[in-house]
Amino acid sequence: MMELYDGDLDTKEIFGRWLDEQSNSNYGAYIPFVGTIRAEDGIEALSFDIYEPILQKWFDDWQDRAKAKGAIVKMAHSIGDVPVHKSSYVSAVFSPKRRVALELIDEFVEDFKANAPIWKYDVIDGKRIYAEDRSTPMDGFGLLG
Amino acid sequence: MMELYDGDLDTKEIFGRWLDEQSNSNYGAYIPFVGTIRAEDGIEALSFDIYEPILQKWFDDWQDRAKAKGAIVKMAHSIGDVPVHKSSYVSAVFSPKRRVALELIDEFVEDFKANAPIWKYDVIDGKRIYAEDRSTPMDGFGLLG
Amino acid sequence: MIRVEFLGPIGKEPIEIEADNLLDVSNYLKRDESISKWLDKCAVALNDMMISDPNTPLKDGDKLSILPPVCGG
Amino acid sequence: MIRVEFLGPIGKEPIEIEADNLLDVSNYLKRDESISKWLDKCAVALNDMMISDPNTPLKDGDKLSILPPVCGG
Repeated sequence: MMELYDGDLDTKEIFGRWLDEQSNSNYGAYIPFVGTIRAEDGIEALSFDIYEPILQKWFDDWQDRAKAKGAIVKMAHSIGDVPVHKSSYVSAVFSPKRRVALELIDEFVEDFKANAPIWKYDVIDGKRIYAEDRSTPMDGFGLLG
Repeated sequence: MMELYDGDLDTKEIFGRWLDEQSNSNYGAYIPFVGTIRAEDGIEALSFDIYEPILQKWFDDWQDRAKAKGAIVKMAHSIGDVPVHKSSYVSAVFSPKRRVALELIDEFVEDFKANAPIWKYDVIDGKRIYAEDRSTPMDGFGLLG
Repeated sequence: MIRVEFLGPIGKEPIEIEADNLLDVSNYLKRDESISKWLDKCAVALNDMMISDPNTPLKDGDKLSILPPVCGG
Repeated sequence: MIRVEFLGPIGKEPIEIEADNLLDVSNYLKRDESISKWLDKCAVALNDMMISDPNTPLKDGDKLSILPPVCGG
């Protein structure tokens, strides 16, 4: 349900496989969100660290939240370097109904940005620089501060 | 930009082609919405009539609205019969930024449901029955009432 | 002459009528009960542009489209 | 002993310390400026569960993870 890959994602394969997996589940709405690395500030790639045990718990909690609304969520993310114009992140919602799907994909993606234990680095001239200015302290930060 | 097809949509082809078309456009977020026919109330298919001149104008207006936010929209829809568990509707937003994309796909899909000149019929025992109870009067209705 | 087209499930052939404004069209269409029952819920397009002003003027050769409640997707 | 792990960009090797509670851990970590500068912005997990209660008790063998600001996607 949660998929981690070394390097960039095969977005078409993921989209199609998730569609096929649910082809007889009678969901009326399928909304994937595809995140692609933008060329900006002279970067050649972004790079990602992931702490998988907590990401898995975060994702399992979301699967429970989705299930309570009759929906399911899916997620794929890259580990390590992803070049510009390639995709590092796909998440998706399947739901019987449109309104639930539209609200859930928004909440799921926003909470992912805020609370998934993933750290991003700019790759410039082969060097990995923590993207501190775009990073967000997780819920409950400062406990040891 | 707006694509109409006889019968059900080849969702994977559409997803992949739109992705490829924008592969160098430097959009960071791509959100498709895929609408699939649910098996319910004993229907074997849904069927659609479209009035293309006004749908094209509706879509062109949306393209302008998206452009003002640095984004683009795409849309594909079926004409005629689409069997249960097949897709009749794909729309999508590409945007540099996540927030714009998430808000735009919601507004775009909701306005589509309310104001795209498309009429839906249940197909039961080969007969086409107007889905009156799920249909919505368009903005400005009642002008001749 | 004004051409009036009935879209989607109304299932009527187009008609041509004399009319200077929407009130004339409304009065004409209300004579046919199989059409009049739709009118409360229908939107209207003039030459393929949606209109919302009941005082929109009509001229010879105009096309009016009658659009019943929609449900795409 | 409590094992403390520093995730992502903090770039420090794990350490093992004696501590009964988070205050002990905080006091210990603040001695190292290369760690203490992160603490205001870091969240904390105990045995891979996120915690938010500053009075959470610790016991021998526990693992604390220090999670700096995130940016997935």
